[in-house]
Amino acid sequence: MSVMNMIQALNSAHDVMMARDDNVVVLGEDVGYFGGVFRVTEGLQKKYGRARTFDAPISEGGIVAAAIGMAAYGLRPVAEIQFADYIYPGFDQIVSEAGRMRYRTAGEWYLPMVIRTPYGGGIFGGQTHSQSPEALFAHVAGLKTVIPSNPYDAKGLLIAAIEDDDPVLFFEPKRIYNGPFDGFFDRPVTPWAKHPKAEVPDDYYTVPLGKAAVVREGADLTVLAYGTMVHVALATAEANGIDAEVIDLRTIVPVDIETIEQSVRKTGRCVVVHEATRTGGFGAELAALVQERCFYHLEAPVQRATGFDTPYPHSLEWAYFPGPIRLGTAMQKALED
Amino acid sequence: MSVMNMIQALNSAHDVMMARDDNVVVLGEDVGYFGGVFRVTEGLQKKYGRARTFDAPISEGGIVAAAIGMAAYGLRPVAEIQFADYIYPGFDQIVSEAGRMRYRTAGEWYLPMVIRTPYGGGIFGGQTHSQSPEALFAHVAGLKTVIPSNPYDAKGLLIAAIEDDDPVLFFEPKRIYNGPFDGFFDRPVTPWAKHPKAEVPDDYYTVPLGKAAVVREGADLTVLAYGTMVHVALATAEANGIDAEVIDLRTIVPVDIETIEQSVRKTGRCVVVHEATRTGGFGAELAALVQERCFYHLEAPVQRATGFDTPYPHSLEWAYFPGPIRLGTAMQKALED
Amino acid sequence: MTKQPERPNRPVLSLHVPEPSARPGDEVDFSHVAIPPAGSVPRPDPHAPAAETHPLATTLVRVLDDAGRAVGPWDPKLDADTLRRMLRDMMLVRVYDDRMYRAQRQGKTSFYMKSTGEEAVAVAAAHALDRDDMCFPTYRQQGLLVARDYPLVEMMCQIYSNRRDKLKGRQLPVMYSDRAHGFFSISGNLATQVPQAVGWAMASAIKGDSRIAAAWIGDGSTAEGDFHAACTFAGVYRAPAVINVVNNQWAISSFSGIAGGELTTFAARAVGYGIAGLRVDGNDALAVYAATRWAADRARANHGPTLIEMFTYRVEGHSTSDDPSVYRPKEAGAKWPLGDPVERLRLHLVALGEWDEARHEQLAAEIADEVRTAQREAEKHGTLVSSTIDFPQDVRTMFDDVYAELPWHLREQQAQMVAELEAKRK
Amino acid sequence: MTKQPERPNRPVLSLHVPEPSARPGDEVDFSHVAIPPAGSVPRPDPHAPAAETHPLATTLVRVLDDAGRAVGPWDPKLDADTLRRMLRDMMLVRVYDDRMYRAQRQGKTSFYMKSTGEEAVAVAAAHALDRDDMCFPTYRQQGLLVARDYPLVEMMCQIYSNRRDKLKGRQLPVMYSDRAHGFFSISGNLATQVPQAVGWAMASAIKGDSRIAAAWIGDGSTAEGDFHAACTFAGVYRAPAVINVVNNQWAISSFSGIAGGELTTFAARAVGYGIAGLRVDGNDALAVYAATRWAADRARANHGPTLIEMFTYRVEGHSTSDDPSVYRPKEAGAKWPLGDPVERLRLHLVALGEWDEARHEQLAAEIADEVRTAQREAEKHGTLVSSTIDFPQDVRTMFDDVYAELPWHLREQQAQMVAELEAKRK
Ligand SMILES: Cc1ncc(C[n+]2csc(CCOP(=O)(O)OP(=O)(O)O)c2C)c(N)n1
Ligand SMILES: Cc1ncc(C[n+]2csc(CCOP(=O)(O)OP(=O)(O)O)c2C)c(N)n1
Ligand SMILES: [Mg+2]
Ligand SMILES: [Mg+2]
Repeated sequence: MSVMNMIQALNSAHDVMMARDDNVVVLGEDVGYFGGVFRVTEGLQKKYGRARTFDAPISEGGIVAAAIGMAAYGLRPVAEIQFADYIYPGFDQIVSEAGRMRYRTAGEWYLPMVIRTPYGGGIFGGQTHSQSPEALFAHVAGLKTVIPSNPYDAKGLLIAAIEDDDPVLFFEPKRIYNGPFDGFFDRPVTPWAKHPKAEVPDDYYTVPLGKAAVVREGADLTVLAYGTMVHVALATAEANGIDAEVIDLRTIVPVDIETIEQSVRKTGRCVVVHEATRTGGFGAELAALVQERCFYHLEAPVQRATGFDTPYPHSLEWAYFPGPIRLGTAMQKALED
Repeated sequence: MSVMNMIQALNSAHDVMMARDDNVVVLGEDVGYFGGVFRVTEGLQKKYGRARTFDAPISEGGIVAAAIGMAAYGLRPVAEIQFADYIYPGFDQIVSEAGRMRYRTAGEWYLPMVIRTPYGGGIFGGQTHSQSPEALFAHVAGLKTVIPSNPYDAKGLLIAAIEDDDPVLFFEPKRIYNGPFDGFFDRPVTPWAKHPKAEVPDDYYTVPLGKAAVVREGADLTVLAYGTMVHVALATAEANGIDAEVIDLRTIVPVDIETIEQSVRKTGRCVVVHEATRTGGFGAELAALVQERCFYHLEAPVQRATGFDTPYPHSLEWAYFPGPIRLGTAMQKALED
Repeated sequence: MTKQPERPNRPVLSLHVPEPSARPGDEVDFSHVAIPPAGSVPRPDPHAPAAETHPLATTLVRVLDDAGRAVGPWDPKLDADTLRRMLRDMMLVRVYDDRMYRAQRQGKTSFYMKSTGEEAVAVAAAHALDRDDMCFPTYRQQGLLVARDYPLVEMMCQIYSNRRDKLKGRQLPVMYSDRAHGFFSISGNLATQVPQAVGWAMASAIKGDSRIAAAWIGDGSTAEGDFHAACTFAGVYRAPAVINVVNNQWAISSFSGIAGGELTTFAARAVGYGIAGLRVDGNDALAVYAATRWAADRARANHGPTLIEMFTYRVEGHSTSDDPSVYRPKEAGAKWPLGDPVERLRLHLVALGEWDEARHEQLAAEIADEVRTAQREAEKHGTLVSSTIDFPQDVRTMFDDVYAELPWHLREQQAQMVAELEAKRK
Repeated sequence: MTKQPERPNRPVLSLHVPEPSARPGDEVDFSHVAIPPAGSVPRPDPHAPAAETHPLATTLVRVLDDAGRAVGPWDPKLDADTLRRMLRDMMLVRVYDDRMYRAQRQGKTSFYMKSTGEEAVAVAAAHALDRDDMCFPTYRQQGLLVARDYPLVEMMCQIYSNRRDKLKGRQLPVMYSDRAHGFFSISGNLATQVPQAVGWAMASAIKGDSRIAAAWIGDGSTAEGDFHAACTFAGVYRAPAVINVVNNQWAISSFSGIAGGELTTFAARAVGYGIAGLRVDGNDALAVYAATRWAADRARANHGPTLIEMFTYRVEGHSTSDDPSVYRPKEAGAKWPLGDPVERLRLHLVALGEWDEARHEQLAAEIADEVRTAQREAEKHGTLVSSTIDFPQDVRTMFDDVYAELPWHLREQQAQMVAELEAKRK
């Protein structure tokens, strides 16, 4: 056991898996000697050699395609896309190729590969260092999409993703790399060290894909969250004295429908929250699922607290970000209606 | 007035606009001398010259980027992507650039451009000639997304899209290029000539973006549809003797929320239908919106009838396609629940 | 649009849009095609620096002369058995193409694509590569499968999407996949396979394996960003890969000028990346063989990738959905000055004294028979028409292989579909 | 993974991963950099076929020699006023960079990127282009704005995302945009601007205009598919465009070998596309000017695009988020053998007798003053810190310009946000 922040936990996941399985290789822009712009791959090249951790040309399409070829060969590549905002040049390879290879070959070729990428706002990164494009991948059959919210899960989920035999999109909420952020941007931030989920085993363990975690039990309302928003949800519930059940989805495809249904059946009210733009976000799918499956338990419409339908603005970040006021309002609405 | 199928109507829209405005130019793979693989641009090169209608290299990214540059210059480019399944190499330019240019320049640059592309299944096109990726664009702020369902609307909407000062994704349901298809694949298909919406004015007119059409009035149930599914919805209502109100959305972003709300408030029941895969499809957004805004009028959960969450299979097309049985079941469910 | 500023001293610009040398109604015109004599092009050492190959990127490696003799330094000096086998494979591909094309016309399947005139590009390459090198083809390299003895019946069952189709009817006809024959799944999305091939080759290098990857891409498709990624990654990491640009001069209705072919050759792209590049007469099976072998040897020696332009001509339409007479003269295919690869190899064997009219006819008859038999066998398992009506594939398989395991939502959707089919049967 | 087959006769492959010549702790090593003497490279006619430029793609166009003399056929023979103006612009850029870098360090904004050592690449190009040619820059061509007299205060207000920022605080600092100064909106997404520039140039040609487009892209970013699209489209349609690859030899922590720079030059990409290509000493303002002018003349004459590699060195870190001493020797920037562009131009003016120590110091003082005054003025309108706290931009503008008109859902969201801010104030 060590106390780790998310970067350290993710680094440890790489390290553990590269030591266990020499088919695990790491590629991406600046991931080699430098160890990645967020230092998630630090030390790996030194330890495992240049042929197993190396810098890639600035071509997200090429990075994903090369990873596909490597996975088809039999390796387990872990590709880093430097920011999720830059994943789109690789979109065709992810959607048309990675997502469909097993299906179109009737299982003859499959692709055990992970695409890791920091996502989300809260760091004054402006339009191109703040986006949350997870919904674009959730719509594509054949892909799994995972989003951790703390160091313990980050390591365990990443190991599970590397061991998974299907392509996994692994979105890392960069705002909470160094400490949980609860959305109160004007208060000091606590480091991970003070959080129980920063206690991370040094060795191998997994957190299973497709399983949500109930991170706060409550009776009045269910909040469905992932990534940074898990912390915002917890803080908002506290701040507003709401007896909310907060569910950290951890995997959005396949989503843990049982845990969701169980909770909403109990509380009868539901709020979904994400940073991504509202229209067509994953919150729409969650709201659709909840009303389809728990309609007669619902006492109020499912509310969505989300990023606005604009590009991510730089200086107006705190007016844009779905923080405690936006989520609190949605929770109140779900309770009052 | 002439009787036109959708191809002719779309061709006529190009013709009318190229004649009216010499800033309108057309580019895309095979659109020039040949007139496009579906012949939508037939005759335009001959009439308006090679500098205004020309073949493009097989680079959807380049096609979109060139169109962006042209639109920034002041032209009104209409770019054809040969099949919607091939739009992904242009995804970054569409999402990161076209969708954000007006915003990131505070209006200094804006992009009057249209990206036309045939989409949808029903033609035994297999995985890469059948997809319906509209939801991926609906999630992106700054883009408009339009989908016609008949020749009259196709021409009027395309003209409106060309005149619009924002980038418009224009998805053409290729299954109904030559005649309306109601989903009964084992019955003979009627040509457009027998359909009232095949009466198309030869000259300029527009169908406004952002306005839905109530194509069938009904009291018991609201069906939200677009593209080919409009015809499937009408046929399914008839076949099942359901007094359904069928709404042809025509534009999915911005969606005509008033028409939707009005109808659902009246009927108290709602089914959404699309060909795209279910999870994270635009149907999720519609279901989320309807339950948010009409919750207390809803007598049953909003049902979704959609493509399955698999890649589009070639020979099993008619088991995959959301036809009258799938939609009929959803309608029954919405009525019974 | 803002008005253009007045700039009286400046010349007026105009857009250049490339046009092919002849359109329907025009005389076929191949006068712009420069054809150096067979045997005239030097052969660098496969271990030479890439730059030594660059003069070869703008000429044409040719081995077979007009009399059917193999001449010059690129002559691979193959034994007669190999030559006869290559001839047989090419002839078989052509017959197979004809039969399947006809099957589509008969409504037995939805789609077909021929490789007429381009048989050497695939067949000779397959013979030059090791049997376990991995091929990343496009839809016009059926010759690879034939040369590697993939059963015809399997190929046809894929074309028919029938009960025996190993791809479970999921893929458009011609989108074969067979791992055991080193034939990577064909994608409908152009160019995607090329950087994948490079990734596969990188993996082979990472693991200290000795197998290499070979990829094929059409002239038109080189415009995709994926082609650039492939060349960049292959060069940077010296990936053991052979990247073949099959320049058949057309991309559906667009001639190669629309992909940049007016400006330079496709092999010249290699110069831009600083990797080895060769331009080869793709209708000359010996030249294709020799160049492929050269590139494979180079890759195996850790000298990295080679880009080979296989210069050929698409004799027929793009696919069953295409009618080329709408955009080029009808006789274009027949008049291609570099001839027919099957005929040229036959002539060579005859010139060697290793072949004659009688043996040729016998082989043709055997092949016709083999294909006919295979077709009969394949059709026993159904064709697309019948598949469509009674869903002979177990439709529940539609949900398999999306993931390794069926998640809850696919399980639910599967049940929903089964219920629908039951409703339909009633 | 399936076990590798036994292949005893085959050599073992290995992956090559490029490494720079020196890492932290190593001696700086630029011995691999070939530097031909100034004036030694011929100058083809701008109307010559592209191929005539290709030998220039692997050498280096240089005008200024070590003594500060302008020599050889590329000497643009500029008058002293222009030279002094270019010197002033470059000096101003450097001072501006220093101030804004410091402002970021002082917490007045979130981010900054310097162009130290690369000032000539932007400034000299701006002087060689017509004032109404359209520039499609990356984030390191602030020199274009300075050379075109864009107000410093405007630039700074963008850096501060303050009340006066014309981009309404929406863009990351340095992502300027100004249509009136022919400066296209900078994108955070690398390489996207290059094919857009080509599209703009095509539009200019379509309309019979005479304006051309110029684009800039980093060495690392050439690996993106967009770069390939740009070169392909530009070549095919002979677009009047100048594509500048600014090879400063680093892409964050990755040296240019990771983008293919070990294999050949970036200018050599032009050979692959069959378009004109030049490789230029980017620290030599006269060479930059001359090459840009040559390419512009060529484009205006409808001869199509030119790819110019501006060979330079990124003297400082990638951005305020970067510490280059982690991945390269600290002294690398100072030891770049092609020197400092400002110093070289200064020396040239002195050599011409058109400049001296006193004037230089006076100019430096004036510039320092101008920048300081502008900064004081800009800060009156706020800095990012203060913006963050009291949202001085009218926050409702957040919803403007997503579309030409506000659709219902954005109107609702706007109202929601206003309500939130009211709640927050309470
Ligand atoms: C990404 C993508 N864009 C467009 C298409 C449609 N398309 C299919 S084949 C083809 C032409 C390809 O030409 P070429 O690469 O020269 O190959 P050839 O058919 O000549 O063998 C096109 C445009 C596609 N399949 N994929
Ligand atoms: C599509 C995309 N991928 C990755 C990044 C992250 N990124 C920003 S700058 C940079 C390095 C660019 O290097 P180069 O093109 O050489 O330009 P330079 O910074 O040297 O001027 C990277 C990888 C990005 N902005 N966009
Ligand atoms: Mg071709
Ligand atoms: Mg650089």
